Amino acid sequence: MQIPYTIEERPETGLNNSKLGIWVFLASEVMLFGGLFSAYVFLRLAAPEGDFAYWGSKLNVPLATLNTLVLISSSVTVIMSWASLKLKDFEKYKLYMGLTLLCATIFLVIKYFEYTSKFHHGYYPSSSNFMAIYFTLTGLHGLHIIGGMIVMTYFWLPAGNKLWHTDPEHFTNRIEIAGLYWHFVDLVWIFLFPILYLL
Amino acid sequence: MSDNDQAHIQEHIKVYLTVFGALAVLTVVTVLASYLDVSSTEAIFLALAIATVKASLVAGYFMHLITERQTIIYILCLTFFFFLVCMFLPLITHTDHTAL
Amino acid sequence: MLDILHYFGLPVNLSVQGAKIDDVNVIIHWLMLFLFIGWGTFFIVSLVKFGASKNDKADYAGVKSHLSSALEALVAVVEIVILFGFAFPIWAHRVTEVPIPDEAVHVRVVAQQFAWNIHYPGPDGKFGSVRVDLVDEQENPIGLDRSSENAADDFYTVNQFHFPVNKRIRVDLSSKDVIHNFKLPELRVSQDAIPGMSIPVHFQATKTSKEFLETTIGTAREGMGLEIACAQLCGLGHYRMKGFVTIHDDEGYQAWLDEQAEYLEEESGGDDDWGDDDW
Amino acid sequence: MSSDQHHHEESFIQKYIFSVDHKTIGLQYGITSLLFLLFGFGLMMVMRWQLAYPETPVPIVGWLLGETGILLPEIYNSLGAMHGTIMIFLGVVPLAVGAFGNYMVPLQIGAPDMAFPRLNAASYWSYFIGGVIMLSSFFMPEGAARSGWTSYPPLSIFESGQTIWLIGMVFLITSSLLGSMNIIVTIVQLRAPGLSWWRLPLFVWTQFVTSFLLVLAFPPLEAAAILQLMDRVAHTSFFLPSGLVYAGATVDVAGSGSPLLWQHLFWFLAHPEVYVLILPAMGIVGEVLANNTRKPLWGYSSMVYASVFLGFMSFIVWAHHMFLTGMGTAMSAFFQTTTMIISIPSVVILTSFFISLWGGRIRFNTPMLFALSFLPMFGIGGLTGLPLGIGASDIHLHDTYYVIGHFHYVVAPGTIFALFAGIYYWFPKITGRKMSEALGKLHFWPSLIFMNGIFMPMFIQGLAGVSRRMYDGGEIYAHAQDVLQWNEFMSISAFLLGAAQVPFIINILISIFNGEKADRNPWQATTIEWSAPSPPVPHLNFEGDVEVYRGPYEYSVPDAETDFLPQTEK
Ligand code: HEA
Ligand code: HEA
Ligand code: CUA
Ligand SMILES: [Cu+2]
Repeated sequence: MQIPYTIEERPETGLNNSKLGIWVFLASEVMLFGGLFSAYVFLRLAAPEGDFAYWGSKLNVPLATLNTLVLISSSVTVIMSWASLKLKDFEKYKLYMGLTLLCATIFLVIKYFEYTSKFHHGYYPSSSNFMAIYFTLTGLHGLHIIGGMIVMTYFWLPAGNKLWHTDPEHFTNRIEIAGLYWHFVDLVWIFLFPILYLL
Repeated sequence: MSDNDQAHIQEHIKVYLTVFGALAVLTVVTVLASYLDVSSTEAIFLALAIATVKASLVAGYFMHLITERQTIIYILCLTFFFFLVCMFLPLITHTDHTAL
Repeated sequence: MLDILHYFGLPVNLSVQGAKIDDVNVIIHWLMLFLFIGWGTFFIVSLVKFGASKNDKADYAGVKSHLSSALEALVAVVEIVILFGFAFPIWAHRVTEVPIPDEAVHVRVVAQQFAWNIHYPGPDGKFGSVRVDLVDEQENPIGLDRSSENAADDFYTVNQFHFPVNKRIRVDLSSKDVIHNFKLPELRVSQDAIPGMSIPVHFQATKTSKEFLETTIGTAREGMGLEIACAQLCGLGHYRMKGFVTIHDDEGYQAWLDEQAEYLEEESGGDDDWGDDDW
Repeated sequence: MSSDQHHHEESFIQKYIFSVDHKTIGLQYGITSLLFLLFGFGLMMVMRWQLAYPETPVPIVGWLLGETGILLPEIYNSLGAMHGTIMIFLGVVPLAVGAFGNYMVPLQIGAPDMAFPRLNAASYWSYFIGGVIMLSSFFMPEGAARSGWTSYPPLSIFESGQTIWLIGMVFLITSSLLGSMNIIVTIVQLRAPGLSWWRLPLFVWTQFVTSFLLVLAFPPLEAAAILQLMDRVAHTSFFLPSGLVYAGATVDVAGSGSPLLWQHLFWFLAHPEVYVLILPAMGIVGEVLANNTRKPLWGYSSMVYASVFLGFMSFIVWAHHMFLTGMGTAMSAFFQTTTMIISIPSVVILTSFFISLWGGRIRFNTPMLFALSFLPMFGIGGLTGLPLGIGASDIHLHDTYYVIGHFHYVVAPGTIFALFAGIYYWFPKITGRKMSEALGKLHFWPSLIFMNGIFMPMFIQGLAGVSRRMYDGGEIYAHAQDVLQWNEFMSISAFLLGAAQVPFIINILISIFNGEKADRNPWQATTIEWSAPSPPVPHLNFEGDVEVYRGPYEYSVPDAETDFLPQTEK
């Protein structure tokens, strides 16, 4: 079985299948977070005056700022890893991919500290609607991070990057797709950060 | 891959690093702006404006949307429209319900 | 012509605004019937005329006229007329012309699994306050705070809704637990009762229960009065969440109010401590 | 292409269970969803017994319901919620999109498979797991969900069984997302050379629009399901306002949430979802109609535009399910208007179908009978949507049996009939054998009659104001007395409808092994799937390269030798 346009582009659209596929997937992700953001706005409008700001002030802005920077860096490293493959520099790829995974891990560790400190102070999702949406949104975002990490770890490990040696273009393509997903996760955080921590 | 392509990628890498710088700066700016003494509507507007700029940078350069194919742009426009509809949902409820 | 739907189950209408609702309903059903018969005739004729046994060569081009576009446009026009001529005005009347309490008989209805609590303001026409923490399913289902201002003469009934004919009635609807729907089928009233919200509905009856009952003689529902139905799934007792409606003439309503005031007097011994447990 | 060595080595498991061939996956989808349909129907027959003969022991399956054999109100609610859920999410959508979409789209566009075969298998297995979870909820101590398929909070937060329902839904949503992404990419990328957009069969177009609806409308429901799960498991209060008193006790949550939020997010999906149910059905009807009138579909391009427009509009009408939640004038006017607008493309499509009949040489075989009866049945269902879409008349009709009648006309004698048409029509392609015409007609006529026997009286009950989801069918209400006698009539029709499915099941079983052999194009059809062998080559579909020379419905072309010109023949 040979499915056309898995690697090469269909002339009419200028796209290969997985490129289109990931964008359609991201479109659905936009709607997923759209639903959640919409819930956020809904609850914020329904909440008693100042309620969201009050609870929001309990979050740790410096840590979150740090996390934002970490995540942005991981976006850069992931794209650098793809660019390295384009330049046929596999060692650089390994390095940048490793850095990406490192950033992702740091992000999660910081998140872990944030969560435990909240629990420690007795703040749970049930404490208020703000806390509920905070934990839900960041939790779901965290799951997206973990999902991305699993995929990228696979491509980082020898088992996953065997493909590089047989079909470099296909492999580069996969990294590009994984990267697109990863940027999206970053992009979601770019909105989560101000609406949860700063407003 | 031709030399031309190589140069091309090198070019790209420069762009990526610039964008990275811009994102980092904007992150700091949002945080600082949140300490400004402005009304809450202004604060919301400001924070979302900066976030939108950052998101556009990520989408435009990291995700290559500015040079992406039409098919994808169409799909995203459609999605964005429905995203707006989704955001419209709390607003209509709060402005036009007989009892809330 | 206009009462065609009554042959298909629609009950008599007992309210002023119900007449308008029935009008739209009937008009739109005529439109539907018209379309169905029109298209249906075409359908049957095509099937009969162009069966393989009758017609042995299909026509590649088919129908050339574009009459159908005109018909489609016509459907759109009728819909617009119905929207602007009927639907919007009726809705506007429904949600924006809610009578202020002084102009109408004003009651609060608090739905719960599986009963309707109807809170009357008493002779002063003003409601006392209610508090969630005072709710006691046996003794104070609506959590009325007897010590609050205006509360002394308030009374409530469970599943017994009485109101006068030919007067505007305003019901403020809410719910204690889940979503219910306050439905008076013969008055064409239906409104969700949503916890956390207080939604006003208003109507004006044109017949008393007695007059209505006379019209049912000889039908399957002879002797059965009017009722509040619950039209939103609210749990296992949803199907039996039924209230009883009595529409009085003016004297009858006054007499009923007096009677309630008397009960209140007896039950509470004139005291203000209704909300207390020692009752 | 070196596929030959490939599939010789496949083990049984690779070939039939974890296959990545779109045809096998399509069949898996088809069989599973048909079984679910049958099961969902079974639930409804139990409920219909209770509606006809309240509180009498249920025959045959009564022993499952406890000692007395009487259906209890809480079980009635469970069965109702599960009937709705199973029919829609586990029955019709997987059959229409999962089975027909999967099997026929690649064939109709001349592709060897779906764009992502492994994702395709993942989609099926996610559906399967979701189905198992839903079914298992019947055996859980908490029982199955009982707040209706709409799961309105606060009820759904308090009632038991809902958690499993939500988890099951997350799997089903994931499955649909994977499946529809795949269909979109397949249609955009894998069309055979020469197959331009305007040469696509109507069925492919409708699948395309449907997939967009699924991809963009399902995620908000997934979001809502996650929030509801949080409400149930982590005791948040997204959907719970302050000051609730449930079963005599104040509810101890943070409060200030809103039940309306759920309704918005739910209907944001669920309205597009109803077009997910109807669009593929329309596509199938289009295929069968063109084939059996032996002439091109009239107004093909306007039907395509209408489907696209329908899909687009379906995102902005959702609140017509919420007219009675206390909506103001502006919002209600907006949604009434969009609802009326969305009825126009349906009228356009239906009208084009009718006009397509004119001048044809109509063959009345079983698929055609089902497709033809789809038209008036969908017509009744669609037309009765109009009074519901007008806020004023909806005041009286909301949540009555009128609504039940409305949507069953579109989904049961509408969509289900179209799906039956599809099964009879494509069976020869899938198995290489035709289904029996005699048994087919024995299936069709009683089904048509009894469907109407069930659903027509619902309009009468609804106009009388009888609420839906009534355990006793409204017996205790005075206003239901005049129309109560219909309950028994409807139930008996439902049982007879059940009996009418027996010839169908027999027909399938017999025809697989003993049906009349069919060659690759038994209906003398034009679309591409008929140029593949029956059944198509595993993993390849076509024997050689496919090239497309013309539009999809070139029947009875003047001066042509045959009355059909296949798309793939020069
Ligand atoms: C496939 C499914 C499907 C389809 C296609 C539709 C189509 C439509 N629906 Fe329906 N609807 C449902 C499934 C569907 N619906 C379901 C499941 C519910 C209930 C959910 C629940 O509460 O549980 C519902 C509920 C529902 C409501 C809410 C009612 C209430 O709860 O109070 C409303 C209100 O506006 C509505 C309107 C419409 C309209 C205007 C259309 C229009 O798109 C219809 C347009 C079609 C036409 C106008 C017909 C055109 C045909 C002709 C002109 C030819 C006729 C002639 C002959 C046949 C001879 N629907
Ligand atoms: C796609 C959706 C769909 C379909 C097809 C059906 C089909 C049917 N429905 Fe259902 N129904 C709903 C969706 C659907 N329903 C929903 C969403 C609700 C609301 C639930 C709620 O309140 O929350 C509802 C509610 C509902 C009620 C109201 C209950 C109440 O309010 O209390 C009733 C009452 O009669 C009913 C009856 C029927 C009947 C008799 C059929 C029949 O038409 C069934 C016909 C079925 C078949 C003909 C099966 C065909 C399959 C085979 C023959 C399989 C063969 C198998 C093999 C070959 C392996 N349905
Ligand atoms: Cu209360 Cu149903
Ligand atoms: Cu709808």
